[in-house]
Amino acid sequence: MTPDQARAVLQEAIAHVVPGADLSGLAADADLRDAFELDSLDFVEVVEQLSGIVGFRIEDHEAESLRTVDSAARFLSARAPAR
Amino acid sequence: MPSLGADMTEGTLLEWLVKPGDPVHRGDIVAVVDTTKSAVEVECFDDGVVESLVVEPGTKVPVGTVLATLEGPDGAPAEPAEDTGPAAAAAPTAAASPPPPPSHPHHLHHGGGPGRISPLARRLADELGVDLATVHGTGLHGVIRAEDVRAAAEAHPAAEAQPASPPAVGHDAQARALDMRHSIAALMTRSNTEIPHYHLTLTVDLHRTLEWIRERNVGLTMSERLVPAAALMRATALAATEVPELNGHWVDDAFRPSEHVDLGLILSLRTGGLLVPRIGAAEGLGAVAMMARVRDLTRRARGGRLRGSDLEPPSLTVSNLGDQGVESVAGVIYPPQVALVGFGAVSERPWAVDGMLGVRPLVTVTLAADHRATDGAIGSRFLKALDRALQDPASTMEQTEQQQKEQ
Amino acid sequence: MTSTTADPTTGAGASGSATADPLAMLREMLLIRRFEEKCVELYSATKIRGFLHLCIGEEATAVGVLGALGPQDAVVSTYREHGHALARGVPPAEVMAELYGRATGCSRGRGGSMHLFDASRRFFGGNAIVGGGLPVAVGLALADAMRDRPVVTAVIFGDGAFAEGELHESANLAALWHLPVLFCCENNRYAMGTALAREHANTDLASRAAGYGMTAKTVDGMDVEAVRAATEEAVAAIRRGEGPVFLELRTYRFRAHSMYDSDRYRDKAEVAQFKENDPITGLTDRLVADGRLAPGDVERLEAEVAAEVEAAVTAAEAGPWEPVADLTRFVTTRPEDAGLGGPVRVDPGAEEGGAP
Amino acid sequence: MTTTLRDPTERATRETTFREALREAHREAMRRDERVFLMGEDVARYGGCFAVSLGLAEEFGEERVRDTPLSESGFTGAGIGAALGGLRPIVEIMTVNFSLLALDQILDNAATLRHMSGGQLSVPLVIRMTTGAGRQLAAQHSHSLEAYYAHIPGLTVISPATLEDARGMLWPALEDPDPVVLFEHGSLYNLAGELPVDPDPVDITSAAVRRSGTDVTLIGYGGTVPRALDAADLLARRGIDAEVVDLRVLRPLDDATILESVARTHRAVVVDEGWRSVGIAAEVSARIAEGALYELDAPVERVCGVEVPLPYPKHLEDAAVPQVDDVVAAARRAVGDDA
Repeated sequence: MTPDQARAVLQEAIAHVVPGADLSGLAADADLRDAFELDSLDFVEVVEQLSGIVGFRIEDHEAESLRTVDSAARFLSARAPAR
Repeated sequence: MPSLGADMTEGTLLEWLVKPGDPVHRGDIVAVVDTTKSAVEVECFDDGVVESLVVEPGTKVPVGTVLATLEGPDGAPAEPAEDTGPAAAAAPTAAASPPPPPSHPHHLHHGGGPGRISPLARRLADELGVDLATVHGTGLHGVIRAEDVRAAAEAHPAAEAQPASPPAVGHDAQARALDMRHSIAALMTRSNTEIPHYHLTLTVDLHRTLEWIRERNVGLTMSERLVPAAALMRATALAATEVPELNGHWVDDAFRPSEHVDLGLILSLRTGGLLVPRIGAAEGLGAVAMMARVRDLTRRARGGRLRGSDLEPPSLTVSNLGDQGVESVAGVIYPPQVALVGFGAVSERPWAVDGMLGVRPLVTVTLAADHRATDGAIGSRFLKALDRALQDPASTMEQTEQQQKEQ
Repeated sequence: MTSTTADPTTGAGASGSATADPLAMLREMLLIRRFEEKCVELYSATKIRGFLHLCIGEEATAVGVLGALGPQDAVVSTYREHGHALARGVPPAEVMAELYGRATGCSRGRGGSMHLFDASRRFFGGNAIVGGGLPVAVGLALADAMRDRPVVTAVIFGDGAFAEGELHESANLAALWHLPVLFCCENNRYAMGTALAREHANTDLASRAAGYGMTAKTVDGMDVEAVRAATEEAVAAIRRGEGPVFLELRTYRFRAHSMYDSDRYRDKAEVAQFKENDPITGLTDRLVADGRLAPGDVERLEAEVAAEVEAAVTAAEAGPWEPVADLTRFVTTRPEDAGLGGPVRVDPGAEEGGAP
Repeated sequence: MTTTLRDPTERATRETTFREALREAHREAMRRDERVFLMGEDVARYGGCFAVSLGLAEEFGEERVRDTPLSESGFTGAGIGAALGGLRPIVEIMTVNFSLLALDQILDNAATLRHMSGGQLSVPLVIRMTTGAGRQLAAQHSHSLEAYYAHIPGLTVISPATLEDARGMLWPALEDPDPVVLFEHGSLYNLAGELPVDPDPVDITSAAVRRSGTDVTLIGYGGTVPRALDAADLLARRGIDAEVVDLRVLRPLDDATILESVARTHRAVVVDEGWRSVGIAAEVSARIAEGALYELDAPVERVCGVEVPLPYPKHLEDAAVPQVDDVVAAARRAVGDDA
């Protein structure tokens, strides 16, 4: 998965929880929880959506890697090399 | 039109999910209704076949209006419609037949009670832009009268600043947000006016609970996975069972304990405002079940698909605002409840353990309680119970066998 | 007080009438008869609705009584009053229009067959409560008596009304106060379908009226000349201040009580027998016999009367309906009851309550 | 010659009673208009069952103050005929219960002749009758049947409750070209007070506010007006400011006065000695619901006669008709005073 693909996947997952959310224009190191006012429930929801899209389980400790656009893209492209 | 909350007086039918001829069963979702608070799914309380849809989508009607009629399952006698609302669940037969002729018709209209509003009060509320759902009735048996509306209008002059209150087109998002703002304003004003609050704070070490969650999550699917909030709510429900003096309602100058712990969960909406749907009989839910309910509720609340039963009055409310990073939440009680539990952020802080300074994940729990109903000693007992539950997650967080049986 | 009985079989009353024109009376009776027969036809054609009580067979009482009254006198009648109204001079076109329910009717169409009124002719209805007109007649006479007016109020009612309390209250009041009331009881032997002997313990109505202390007579109501003569005599006595008079006019209705009935309550033979004593043929025969009626006179009268009835029908057909917007007019004189026509003004100085 | 200047606002008054005021009204009417006469049972030599016409026969003669036989239908109908004949009769019927014997005449003739004749006839008749309980006259002399008459198109129905109206209503009733039924509540005949020697004319078209108030409107007529006023006094001690509306005219009802008052006070208590079902109070309540629903801050209260033929014993009779305490209780319910 390319970083662009990862971004697109992330966008899809977040938009599911926050209708109309738009990742473009968001700083690469911005905290997603702050940017989209995700509480813990929202965040697990995003993780769950993400997991459903990419097709693999994301563990608790891995979810920490999803805090920013950058780290999430890195995590996703690392875990899902091809799509 | 079901009453989707004790203070609801009218609603706008948004959408029918059934059509004439459709068979329906008790518990089916048959329509979506807009209250001033949110879009709510209307459940059917009888089995039968939809005979006719009486109210058109987009129509605002008072609570009690027949929305649709059902034929009995055998197609024979026209049986009650789904206008009977949650009350019908408790007393379906009463809802199904006309009320018996009162022996004293003279007094029939003094039955009063929540939701009764004088015509003048209704008119004034419209003129002054007051949301009647938030007005406390002081007439006989709680009837809302003109002076109650005037008092409410004075209590939140912001509403008065909009004298030409826009027609409450319920499904108009802006109008709804404004309505909701008014509701919250009036309710919180009422709370602070009526309820002598006291606040008690306790900081709790969560390291055992978080450890337990981490381990538990390994065995759970993605969609079952726990967050700390589920454990905090589980602990709250257990504490409320242990200290029932905080679980219930203050009505007519007396505390009425609730049979179950109906846990209200404050959800802030992205469009602004709050919803407080509840998790009924939460004392019977282990952390995993609690999590599933929280997740379902949150999802439906944000999707505008709450049900009538979600909006029945809680017996105790939890605010988990700490999720957003604040350290402590000293809340305002939702009348007629007598307590609210606020959780601050779970954060790693220095903590003395066995004479040594360590770093532990801590949460600050703040109990807001109604001094009319309880004194600080009881509040203190509640916080202690909550703490105990969080220190021994292995034995407290799972459903007991008894609870499993009851499920 | 006295009660005298004329023998119905002997024809004209002994006294005769000084002023009556028998030809005019014959014409009047013919007009009523043909008018009523036309009503049967129009009712069957649904032009006329509601109850319709015809006086075929009873024309002599109408013509005999009303012909003896002056224009200043008052008349209070019953629901079988087409003949009375016509004999009082209410134009046939106005009566017919009333039966049609048209605004050109004598009660603006609001009354119908049972409620014919003509205030200008002091014809006070058209009362369909049996006996209900009797106290009103007493009051009209009381007003005349209190104002010393030489006026007679004739109240016409049937043998059925004699069983009503209002008859007895009114007879007593009129006699007690010595009022100028002429009680004209058209005894046609049936109160609707109940025969006289089945409704009265004592069927001699005149003698019972006499018991109230007034002059009472029985008259052959099938003989118009006898009725006319008896009425003239009674009216004269009343005008002389001798108090009320009661005339029992023995008559018979040839047709049903209302438009149609099964006639189960009387023998066909009885009806046939009374038809032998038809007041119109009776008078015609007498007039022909004594040369007062020339050959061709009857045909001429019939043609005139037929034309008059046809003209009445034509006029009624052409009459306008009262607009529904005027529905509540004439309830009171209050503006809200006066309808579109605006408040009905009443001249406080009017001599009578009637004709505002 | 000296002239004494008098304050023009100062009016000569005299002590009188409801009964005397009615009598004075008859006297004035018969003096003003020779067409006016009174008839009824025992109005002349006896002086009237309730002594309203006492002395009038001596003054005006037995032609114009005319005793009748006990023939309610007969003499009421005669009144109708006399009105048709150009007179202005006043018919007195002893009690409203007896008037039922004349109901045919009142309904089928007096109220109906104008319409049935297409506007040709006018019945300028006044029928007076006594109504109401309070004198232990039991079940055939005590009822309040005003609603029977107020139901009938073609009639005007009036009900004096004050000395002014007892004195003033008869003349405009006689001037009315249509029949007027005037109800005299039996408990009012002895009502005493001051009346101007030269009283002002009154109308027979409007209701009157007898006491102004802001919290609740007490609506009564005839015999219930003094009770409503007494109730208002008691309510004032509780801090409840009651307005009292005297209907005065039961047909046609003066909707405007009723509705305007309710719009001021937002609460209404209708007091009616008549039976609760299908009565005057029911009609007034319905009109408030039709015309002032959105002014109401509480359900309309009715204080009515209990649905029972009136019993003879005092305690039962009292229990059967609205009392001051009943009115107070209803008003307190209306304002939510449950202390």
